Amino acid sequence: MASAVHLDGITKRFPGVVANDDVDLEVERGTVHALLGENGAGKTTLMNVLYGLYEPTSGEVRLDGEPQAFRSPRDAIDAGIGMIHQHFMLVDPMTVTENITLGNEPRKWGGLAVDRAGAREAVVELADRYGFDVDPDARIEDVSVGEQQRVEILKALYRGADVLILDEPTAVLTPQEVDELFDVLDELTAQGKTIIFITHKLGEAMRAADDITVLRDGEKVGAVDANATSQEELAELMVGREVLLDVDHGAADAGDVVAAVSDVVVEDDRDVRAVDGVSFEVRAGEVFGIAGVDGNGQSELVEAVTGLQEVDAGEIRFRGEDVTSTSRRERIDSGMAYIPEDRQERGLVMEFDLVENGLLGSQHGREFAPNGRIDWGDTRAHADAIIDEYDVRPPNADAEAHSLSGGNQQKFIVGREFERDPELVVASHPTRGVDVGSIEFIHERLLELRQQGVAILLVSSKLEEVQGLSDRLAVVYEGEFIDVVDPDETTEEELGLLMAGERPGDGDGGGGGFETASEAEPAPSTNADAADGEEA
Amino acid sequence: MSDAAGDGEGGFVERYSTRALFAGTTVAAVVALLVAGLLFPDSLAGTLAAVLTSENTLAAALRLSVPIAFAALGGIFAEKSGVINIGLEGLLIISAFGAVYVTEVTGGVWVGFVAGVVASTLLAALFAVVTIKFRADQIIAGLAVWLIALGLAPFASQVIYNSPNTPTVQTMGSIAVPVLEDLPFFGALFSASPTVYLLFLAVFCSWYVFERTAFGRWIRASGENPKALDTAGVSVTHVRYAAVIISGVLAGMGGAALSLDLGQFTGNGPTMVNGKGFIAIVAYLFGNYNPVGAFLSTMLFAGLDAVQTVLQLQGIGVPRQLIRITPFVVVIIVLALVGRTQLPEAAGDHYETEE
Amino acid sequence: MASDFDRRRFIKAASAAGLVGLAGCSGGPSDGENSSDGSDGSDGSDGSDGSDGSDGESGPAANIGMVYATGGLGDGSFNDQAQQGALQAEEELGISFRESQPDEVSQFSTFQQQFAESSDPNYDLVCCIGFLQADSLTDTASSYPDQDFMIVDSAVDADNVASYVFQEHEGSYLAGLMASLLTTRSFSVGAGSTTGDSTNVGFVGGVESDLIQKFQAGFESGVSAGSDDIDVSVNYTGSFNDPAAGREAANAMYNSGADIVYHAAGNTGTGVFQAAQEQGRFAIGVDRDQSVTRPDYADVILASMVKRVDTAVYNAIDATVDDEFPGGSNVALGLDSDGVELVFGDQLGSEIPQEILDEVATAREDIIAGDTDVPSEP
Amino acid sequence: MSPADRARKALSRLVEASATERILISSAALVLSVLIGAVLVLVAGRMTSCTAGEAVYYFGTGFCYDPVVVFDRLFLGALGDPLSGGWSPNGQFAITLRETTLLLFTGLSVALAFRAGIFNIGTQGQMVVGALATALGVLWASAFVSGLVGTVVLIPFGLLVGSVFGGLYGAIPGVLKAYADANEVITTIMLNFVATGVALYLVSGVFKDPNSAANQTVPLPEFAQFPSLFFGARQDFSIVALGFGLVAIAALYYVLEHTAFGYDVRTSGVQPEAAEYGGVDSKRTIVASLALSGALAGIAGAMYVMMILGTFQTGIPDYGFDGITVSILAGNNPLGVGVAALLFGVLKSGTTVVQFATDVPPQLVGVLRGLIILFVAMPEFFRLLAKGLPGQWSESEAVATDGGVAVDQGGETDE
Repeated sequence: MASAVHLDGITKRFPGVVANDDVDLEVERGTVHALLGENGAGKTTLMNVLYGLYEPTSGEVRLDGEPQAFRSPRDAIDAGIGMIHQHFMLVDPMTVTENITLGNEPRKWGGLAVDRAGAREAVVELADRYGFDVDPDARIEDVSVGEQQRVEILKALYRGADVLILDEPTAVLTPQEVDELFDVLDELTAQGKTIIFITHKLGEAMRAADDITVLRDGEKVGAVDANATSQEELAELMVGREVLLDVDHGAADAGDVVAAVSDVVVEDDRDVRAVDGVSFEVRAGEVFGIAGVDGNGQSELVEAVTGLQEVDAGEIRFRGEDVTSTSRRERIDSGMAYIPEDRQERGLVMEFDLVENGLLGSQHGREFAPNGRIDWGDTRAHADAIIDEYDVRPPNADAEAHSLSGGNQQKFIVGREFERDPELVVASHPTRGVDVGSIEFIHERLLELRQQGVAILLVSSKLEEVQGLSDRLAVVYEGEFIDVVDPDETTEEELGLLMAGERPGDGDGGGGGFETASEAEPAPSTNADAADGEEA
Repeated sequence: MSDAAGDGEGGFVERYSTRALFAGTTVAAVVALLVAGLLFPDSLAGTLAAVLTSENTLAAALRLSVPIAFAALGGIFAEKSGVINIGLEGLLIISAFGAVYVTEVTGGVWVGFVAGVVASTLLAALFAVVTIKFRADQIIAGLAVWLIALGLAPFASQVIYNSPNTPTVQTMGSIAVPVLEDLPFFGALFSASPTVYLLFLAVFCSWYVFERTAFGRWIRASGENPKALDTAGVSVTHVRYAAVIISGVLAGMGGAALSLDLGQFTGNGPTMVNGKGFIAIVAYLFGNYNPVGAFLSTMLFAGLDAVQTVLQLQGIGVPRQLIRITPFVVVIIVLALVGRTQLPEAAGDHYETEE
Repeated sequence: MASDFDRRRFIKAASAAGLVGLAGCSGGPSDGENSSDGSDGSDGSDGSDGSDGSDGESGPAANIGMVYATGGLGDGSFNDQAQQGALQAEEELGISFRESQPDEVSQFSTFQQQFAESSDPNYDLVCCIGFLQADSLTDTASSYPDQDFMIVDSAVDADNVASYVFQEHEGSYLAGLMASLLTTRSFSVGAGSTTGDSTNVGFVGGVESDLIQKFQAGFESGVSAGSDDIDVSVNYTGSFNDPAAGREAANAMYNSGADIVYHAAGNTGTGVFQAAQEQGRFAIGVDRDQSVTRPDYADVILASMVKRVDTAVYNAIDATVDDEFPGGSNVALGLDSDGVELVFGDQLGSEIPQEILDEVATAREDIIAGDTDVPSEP
Repeated sequence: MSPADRARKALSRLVEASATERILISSAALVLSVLIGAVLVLVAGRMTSCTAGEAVYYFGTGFCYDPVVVFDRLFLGALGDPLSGGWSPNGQFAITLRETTLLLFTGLSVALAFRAGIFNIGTQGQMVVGALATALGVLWASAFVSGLVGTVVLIPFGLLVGSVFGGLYGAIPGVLKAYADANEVITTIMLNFVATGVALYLVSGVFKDPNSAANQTVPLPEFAQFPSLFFGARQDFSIVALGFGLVAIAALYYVLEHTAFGYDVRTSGVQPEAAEYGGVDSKRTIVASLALSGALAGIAGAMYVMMILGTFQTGIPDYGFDGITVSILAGNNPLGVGVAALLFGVLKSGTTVVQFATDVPPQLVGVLRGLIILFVAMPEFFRLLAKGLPGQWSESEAVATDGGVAVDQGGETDE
């Protein structure tokens, strides 16, 4: 019998880039197939071809043996393909039902009106069939990320999808939500659906998939049976060489307290407490890590420390001084460097060249702009030095930031921030979306700074990163520190439970346990303080 | 899930609280004023109360509302779909002229009305092609639409009539609903120009389209998250073309109503449209993209305008030149109090798929 | 004008049919037509530059430059009235004239100078319409001492400028008197009526200025002369070209009990007429006999306070043709010289009770005789 | 998305094009607009009537208006007919330069705000306020000085007063935007109406010149106005003012490109999040840029009073709105503003020549202005024309730049 999905020799070229080069992919009906590869390996492009968003430059798409010529997602949808994008394709102000039925609304009165009752009924019925827990009347912007993902899957099923493509479905989920997702996938395949999911996480691929296809640099480098492979084999296929992401950083030689955060509360735009009474200290020469699933207040906390977000309560001290309400500029000037999580929004001015970007944050400093007049000569020399020192490619200070790859953009930011001679470096997801080589480079540099006695506050959702680099590690959940641990003494599983909000000593709680945890025990901040004391 | 629903509720209150607060305060202030006016009919409050409760004020406000409200409805369609149509002013101008011109040539008011709508729709279609197909910046292209109409209508008038002002043509007249027209105050709603009724219809239809039809949802999705719509298999481009063209039709009705109500197009300076298209933008922003809300905020502005006209006659001690600018000052104050309006997420962005 | 109007309507209809389809269009050059067929301004001015040479033997009696007030032609009153004078001179004196319509104040001097500098043709007289031109004309006139100018509505003290100002308050007084007498009685004619129990009449002005306040002052004075019990409701719309505002202003007045509204607001007045028609009340026109120039509203226009700008323009041209240009003079045109007058409506005038006509006529005599002093400021 | 975001989008689209490309596109836009304008003239020439002798013939058809004459008058006429001999700086050329001078300042005003990501439609109102303040201020001060000293003292003083009051009036929408989140597009439009209304009130009342029928202030003494060097016969143009305008261009260019403040402004304009990250106080930058923008508009008003009219009179021409078109055509670049101001100066001045020399309605120039802006707004159109391959190229280009898909959103995507 022919495969449910067969991509045959797909090549997709963009101007100057070959995103897919003669890639084959075969997926059996009723199985879960993982498409594994590093960022930039061409996984999403390949799936966009399957989904009709791109037409392949050459090659063929076959479903159940039938050649297909998709010209648009509509064709793909009609052929029974559904795609769950990494960034959900949901309309925030609309309800779950409206989103699921968007584009295929049941009509009444000869099409003059949407049959709203019918639509709701259909959604409820569909959710029941697959055992999904969704509220059909809730607005998307008000429901959890996990629920949004279920809505996406329901949307595809509503359109009669037999083949579901999931793009990095676990990136935004807690480990427990990931488990739930994989249960859902099992239920779907049991009912005859075919699943393809894109990931760069080896463990997930092995755990959830039946078969794995590995891409690297736009080429297919292997197709393996998930039950007959090893992490090492997959890693080597993915990266092309052996990788060691675990960094041995030696013992911390912590000095004086550089930054101290006490009982800080930050409210977001909707007056919801994003950071809810967090306290910690960062000392010279140590890396203080914060782990947690994205969206648990890390961003707000970091922006509060760096002066980009107003603090609603509590105090932030830097070098012994109260900086709680000082401006961003004052904090930069006093020696606080910040590698922002979103380099394209915050860290670089995309339309500026590197010379101008090298000045960002120092434009009022005496070094490059004495008396408010910018010395472009010095500024250029500075940019050249960063480019040289941090191996930014292409080594051209006149290149505009948007023309650089993500990794090189990040290296430039890291270089600029490190060259400030900071006393504190706040690094937020410093290696997100960066190639492996650059990751190693950035990690080394961070540890070098630590060795020089700089205090480092590191936030990352990559467990292996925070675990590997930090001297002390706090886990944040819903704006509170669940615990502060010694990363070397804590297992990944323990961290996972903490990240899911399960407090240490909460006893054995299953899936339902951690949901109640935060409500049951509303005295978090002392926790972190205590842990702080121990570590110091 | 109850938790999420609770959040939703909180979010809802949060989202509308400033507006609700403002609306509440306004209503309270008006009520207080009316009571004061009733108690002290000879005071300034009494004068104001009399003006506010006058059927004539309502009638004047309705007349002044028509072009603005039509344009505002058009603006909602375009902007909800993700295309900011700042050229509403231009659409009003071109349709105001087109309507009078064709009426003058054919002698048929309704023929002229349709012609005005067609002229505006054509210009809107040009705007759509320029912004959607050629991905021109919407703001700049909108300004260009305004400038082109601002030049073209008086130019044509000058060529045809040797004057920027057209001769007078017949007007629409008014339709009165028996019995209802005799209602106190609200009678003004039932003895008005046909364009007023058309406006009521347009407000209802717009509301219906957004709240009840699939197309309305597509427009919303196209403005909030075009990729969601695209991946759902609906062409964002088509939806946006349709929405911009509808905005042309609606603005066209506004412009035609404006000039045919007076039976003349005047093209000097900023023309007879004189900023009504821009005020329409204020109206729908303040009305939070809701057709009914836009209509009500238009009525607020037009009501102020009507009131200032009457107040001038009362001689209340404030210089006339200053009374005249009150509507503008009120808009500024309202905006400062209400603050940010929540634009559709993708408004102003270009969207392209590889189809 | 009527025949020409028909022709143009035909052309428009044809071109509209093909929406400016080039080939099938029936506009464009026509062989048979003479440029000076004594029609409206468009053809008149069309003729002036081309025909100078080709028309040949005689040439025009004089070349006249017209610089209109901002607001331009088609205002139905002031500028159109000035153009009327030029057209009359074209027809009767065989002059040729060229028009310019500045749209901002700084263009006045530009156009004045362009006419003054032009040598092909050499303009014998430049007519400057409107008081806003006074300042720039003061400069221009001294820069071009050999060029003759005339100005309407303001006085410029220079040997080469003839100034014409009008006693608008005198004419407005008569309008006020008539309104006041009519509104205190029951009177119904045409599309309008008065109830007799009214306590006010209305005045709609354009932009606040000394000039318009002269109209207002005269009107108010006339109203109180007619009856002590009648107030004047005053509204300025802030524009001479906003009929919608004019309509709302007049509507408000009619709603407050006024039966008659007088306007001095240029094209804004169109809205006043319309409101009168809608409400079945009366209006008084301004500058021209608007019951003739706005025939659609003839059934509500009781009278018009005509300001003979056309006479001023015609006289200045006539004097230029006769080589008797009154440079340096300042002519004040009032009721005595028929520079301003109250012209009763084409359609309604005959219905106005004789005793009122008599009273107005008497008042006119009194003003001319100097027995009545009309204030020029409210 | 706030209006600032919209303005930013506008900016980024313009900046996307390189300088050369911009110049090419702007020139092409001009040429194309003139061509369409020519068609319009021909069509209008068929809709009006004239004698055969006056008509011109193209393609075997007679037209009453000749586009060649129209554009000859529009451009050459505005330059004072440099080709025909007997050129004098005192003629139309001086008027062109006069208009250019005013447009320079309003153009710079809009451009500066634009660079900060703010759409200042209120330049007109700020100019009115600046003009009125200048007239009153200089009138007051002229009692204390006179003669040459008066000129030397009062002109800078007048410019100062105009810029201060224009700046303060510009700061109002700035404060409203920064601290109350009020949409500046709307507030500035409304403030234009307010400025005009209040100016009319003041000038028809307390500050009215009792000797004039017009709503104007008492005229300034001769020594308090810009001296007409080199253009002796012209009362209303001064090369000094133009020179001042050129200095303003250079100064604004310098401020934007070479100072920390300029860096802050530019950064906030293209990417406010990054600006904030870089220590830019966004609220202060908004207020400061709008105030500075208003100050430039106020200077334009001061020039209008001290150079052109010699008094403040209601009904200030639309230099402020023209400033928007100048700035857009210039890509919001101060140097470009110089060129664009000259072009629109020619158009404005040429309008009167066209009206004087032909029967074509001068509103044609307004249409041209709109068309130029329309074409400038759509560089894509010209790129397509240049490529000659509609469709294909745009798709691939779309994907590579800002297409609906495959843009790096912070690293996790796969492109």
